[in-house]
Amino acid sequence: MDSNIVGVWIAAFLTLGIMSFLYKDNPWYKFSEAIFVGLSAGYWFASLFWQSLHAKFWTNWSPAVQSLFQGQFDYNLLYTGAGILGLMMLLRLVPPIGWISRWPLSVVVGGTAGLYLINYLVSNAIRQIGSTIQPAVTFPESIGWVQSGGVIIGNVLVFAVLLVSLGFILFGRSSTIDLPTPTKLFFFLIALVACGLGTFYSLSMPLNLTGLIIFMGVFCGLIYFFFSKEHTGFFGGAATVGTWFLMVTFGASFGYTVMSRMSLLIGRIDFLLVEWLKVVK
Amino acid sequence: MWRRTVPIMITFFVGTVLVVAEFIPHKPFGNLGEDFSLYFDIIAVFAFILGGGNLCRVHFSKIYRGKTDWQFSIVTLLGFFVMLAAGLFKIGNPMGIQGDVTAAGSLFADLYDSIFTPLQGTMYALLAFFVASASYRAFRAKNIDASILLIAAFVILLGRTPAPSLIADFFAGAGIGFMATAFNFVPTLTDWIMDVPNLAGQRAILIGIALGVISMALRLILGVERTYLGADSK
Amino acid sequence: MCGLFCVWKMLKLKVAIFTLLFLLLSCFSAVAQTEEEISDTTASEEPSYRIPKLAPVTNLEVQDSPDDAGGEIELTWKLSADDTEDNGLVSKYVILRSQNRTSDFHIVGVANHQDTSYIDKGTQDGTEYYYKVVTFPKYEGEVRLTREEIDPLMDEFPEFTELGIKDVSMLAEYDRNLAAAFIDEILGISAVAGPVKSSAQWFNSKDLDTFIIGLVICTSVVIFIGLARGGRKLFLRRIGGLQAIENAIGRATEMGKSILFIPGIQDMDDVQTVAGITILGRIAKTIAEYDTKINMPVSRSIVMTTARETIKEAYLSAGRPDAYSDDMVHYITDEQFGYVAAVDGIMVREKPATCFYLGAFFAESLIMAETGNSIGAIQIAGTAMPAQLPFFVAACDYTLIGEELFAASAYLSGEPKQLGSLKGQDVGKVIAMVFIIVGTAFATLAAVTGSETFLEITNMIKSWFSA
Amino acid sequence: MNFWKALLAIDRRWIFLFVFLALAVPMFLNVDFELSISREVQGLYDALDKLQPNSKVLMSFDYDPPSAPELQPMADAIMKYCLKKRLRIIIMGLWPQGPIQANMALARAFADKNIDQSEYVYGIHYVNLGYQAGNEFVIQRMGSSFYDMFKNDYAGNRYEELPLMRGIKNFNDIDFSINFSAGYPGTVEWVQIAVDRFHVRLGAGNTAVQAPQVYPYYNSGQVVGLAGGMRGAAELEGIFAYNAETDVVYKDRGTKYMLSQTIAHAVVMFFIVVGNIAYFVIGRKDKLKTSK
Repeated sequence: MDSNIVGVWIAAFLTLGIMSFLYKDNPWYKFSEAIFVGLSAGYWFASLFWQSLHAKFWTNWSPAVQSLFQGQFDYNLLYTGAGILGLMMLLRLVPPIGWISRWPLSVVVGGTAGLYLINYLVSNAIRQIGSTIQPAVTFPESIGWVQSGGVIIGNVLVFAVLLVSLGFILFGRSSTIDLPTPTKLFFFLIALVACGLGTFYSLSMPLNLTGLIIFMGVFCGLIYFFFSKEHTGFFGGAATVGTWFLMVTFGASFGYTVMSRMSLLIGRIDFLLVEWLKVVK
Repeated sequence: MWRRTVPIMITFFVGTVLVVAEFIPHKPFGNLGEDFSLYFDIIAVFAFILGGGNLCRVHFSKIYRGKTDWQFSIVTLLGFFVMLAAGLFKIGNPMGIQGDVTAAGSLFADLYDSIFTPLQGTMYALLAFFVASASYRAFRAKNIDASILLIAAFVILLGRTPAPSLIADFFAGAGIGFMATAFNFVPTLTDWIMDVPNLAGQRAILIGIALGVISMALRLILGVERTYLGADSK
Repeated sequence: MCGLFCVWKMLKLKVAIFTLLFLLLSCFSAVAQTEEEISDTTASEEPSYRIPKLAPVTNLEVQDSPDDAGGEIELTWKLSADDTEDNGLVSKYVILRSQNRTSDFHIVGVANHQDTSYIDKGTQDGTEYYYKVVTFPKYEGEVRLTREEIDPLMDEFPEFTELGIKDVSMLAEYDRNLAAAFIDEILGISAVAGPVKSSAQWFNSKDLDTFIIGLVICTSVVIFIGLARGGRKLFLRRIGGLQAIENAIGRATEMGKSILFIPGIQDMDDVQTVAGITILGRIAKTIAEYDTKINMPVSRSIVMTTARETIKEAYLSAGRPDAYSDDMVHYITDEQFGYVAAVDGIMVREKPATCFYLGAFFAESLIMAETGNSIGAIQIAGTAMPAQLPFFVAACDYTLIGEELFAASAYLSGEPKQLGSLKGQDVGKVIAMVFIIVGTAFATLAAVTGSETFLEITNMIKSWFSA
Repeated sequence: MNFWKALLAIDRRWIFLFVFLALAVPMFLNVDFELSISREVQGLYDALDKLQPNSKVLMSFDYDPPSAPELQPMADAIMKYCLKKRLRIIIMGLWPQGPIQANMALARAFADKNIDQSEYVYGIHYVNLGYQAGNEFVIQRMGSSFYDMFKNDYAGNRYEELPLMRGIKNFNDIDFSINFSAGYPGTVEWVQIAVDRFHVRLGAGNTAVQAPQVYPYYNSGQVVGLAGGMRGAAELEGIFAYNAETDVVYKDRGTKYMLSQTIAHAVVMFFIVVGNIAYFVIGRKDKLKTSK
């Protein structure tokens, strides 16, 4: 029990030490930082030693070596390779042959490159392309009031985004589309009427345009990342729309995160008030 | 040759084999990815001796030369060696040297719980403050991009709390129906932003990243990119 | 005309026959029902529970799992007639396996009701196996056995660990000889299927689509690298953040302050760290030329050694090997937040003029970027961690977003081969866009017109991208 | 210096102070909320609700204490529900601290008066397999054999001595799996390997940071249900407590913390609004100046 109380006081002392950094750098923080760095380095090494070197290397490798002496080949003997590579890494401490450490490094980098190539191809590229392929427009048979309200708002937003994007592409500062202004206006008017009709239609009939906007976002976003072409003309307009989508993404993710960041601090304040000071039940 | 060509050949060989292995279920290719990860973990433990050695060297020299704040270097080294000893020798472990290194009751676990955890948690919790100061500074309607960032963030911030329904109730009570309806839509709008434009943006980023990774990986495998190998001469 | 009449007549005859059959069947079922009722009443008098016998599964087929590393056999079947979507009588299917056709069947697994397939992942390659599937009923009675009673039973019949307390209770109520329940045909037992052997394959044919798509993208990258190497001039636009890198280094030089470089908190087995290190190689060269100080705290030992090599090389090629020192790169700790605590300390004490964050970042991104901001440093970030991008965008002066991080080192190198790979990347983007456009177009057409053909085309395209 | 300019250049330490107060002061209060249950959380509930008793549920605790304020309430709510529903629970962790968090959730569940601890036997009704290093490769290996990855459980019992585990070879024997994730390795890896390769049905509890990344997977059906952040936790507590065959609607930590969180949120929003007002006021003044 007593040791527990001591533990809580130590924890509180260090918690406040780190928090004091918010005011300014000070010895209390420096102390907390110093102990954190040292302790955690020790923690990681000890954990790695037991959980990787011992549990994964030694326990597999040493029986394999023993059975080799008895004349049997064990698949685990291949761990010898890992051990050798690890030792090669350490040759860095012997400057004349330090360059040998590049070999294990090449294994690491080569393996990383190979694995990431495949994993990102499958999980990020192929799968994301696949799930983007969906109807731009759907006509849901029936939807509830709130949901349809959401869809209508969504549609109006879609139309608004479409119009603004088009306007930007046609008249924006970076636009270099070479058309006479009346022609541009004509196109814009057509779009305006179409969007108006669409809005009107979506009021009377369920019409789901989420597919369209996802398509637009992915498409314009990809154009933004395009390296081979200057961002001018139609391309520039699309890239700009792409940045807007990225901005929405960043804004949304940021906003979504604020909450969890607050909860981290709630955890610490909870500790200070409930466990340490015991002023709140 | 041994210093430069061989490493490049190794990279090429390992990279290619791992890519190809993905398509071969047959032994020993099927598990090659995992095996690589195991290999890496083991190499990393050996490499730690370099890192840990560097840590000690830096702090010892700080103390030796009496640089500013050398006192704190003592604390760092003390923390490092105490934790290392507690972990490597499993001091106070209820099951002795056979027990799990993190077993409850050991000195290692006690140090972890009373020192490591609060430090880690508090450092992480500082984000609550920084996220507030960052949003105060960054979310200003300076231009179109910043305004979009601001609006999206603000709507999500609002929609993630029960506030909209409370405000809607207030407006409904005050008899301003359309405002009540508007605020009732905020959660729907939040979901819409998360599900539609956010999703689209994420996808564009993900696809872009994938292509970037593929091209980077190929540059590494083919030896076009060899910066990481360092100097040609000694 | 006559032909039509004949058909009409025949149809009529068929209808008549079917009606007759139907009537007959309903009579039978009525009789069957009364019988069941009688048996039910007798059952209630007897202490032992009567397990309802359910229709077995049909069309049981077994085959070696395709595209695997061996050790797997795939079973498929048609649902038992008693297994209906709602209120079905079946609770699960028990899979039995043996090495001979007639006896020695043991439980190898359990599939849920409504499942029509199971993969037995415990087979020995090359051994012949026979399978049957037992339809297992729901138990509506009381669970009389306790865990203490069941445990010895399970020791006796280890296979029953697959079954829950309820199931074993039911079998136990019927007969203490549990294993007999599976042999005595009390339960609906399917026909035996087999023999079948498992084996490993050399190519995963399911991944063929992935293979082809990957091959196309990789080939285009390789082709463009080749073209560029051959001296073809390739146009690439400038990325905003890259000019900023140069300026930021210049600024640090003017102010006589140091540059802080953070390569993320992951090890070299993350390709983002590798990307960060390659950018470091280019930046370090400029730094060496300007004779600015660089400070690089790292959180991984392998990153430390790699970064040292990289910087050393940069100083060499800038012609200033004497200015290099190993102390430029120093290890702190593997621990994420311990590292951040130290980096924050370095920032407020050394006040670097420029901070680079290039690599894989997690929650620490904003802690560092905000501290960096408070000391007035120019900050340039780059990461492919989608979750951290918003924070860097908010707190840093420039951010290389996702793909740009990987492209940056190629850009900065200025080598034609490296730039060529970026072109290849763009080909990948074009491919992605084309498929998205075509796929969306067909999907939309399918949705608007309701046409089956369009739907099929859409599904086909989607299937290529469903690896 | 005028008021608005001072406001724009406000020392960020003032913001820090406000945030701290906003979080700390409501801790002393006690207020109830009513929350609408989102689609994702409902999906998680439905998936668990459909399971037969004795179904095997795999819970992976992939987080550590810093993320506990968000994820622990979720784990608590789901743990209680699963025990009440008499599902078999298999616990594991890809993060070293995960299994310890799991034991906390178990302890809290057994402290509930509706759950009689004597009815549940370790090894039969629930098992804690402990932590296994290796990130996504652990998942990969579990696809062929759980035993390969977990020769012993957290307490050191051998795998084959655990009656619950005797019948479990790999993901085929798992009816549902839930992953509480605070980062890497976490839900993304579970989706990429367990769902995509081994067809596991997966539900996830995520920190608010993780949630946006998991959304695409939810939309493509790779994740059947999802709870994100403190609000997700509060929703989970609400829906699981309400539906768990007891009439008690209990307000637990997740719901209690939400108040603090909401007010801190309001402070952040207040500063954003004030910052923008100040920006515009000054912007206009500057324009007026230049026009003169």
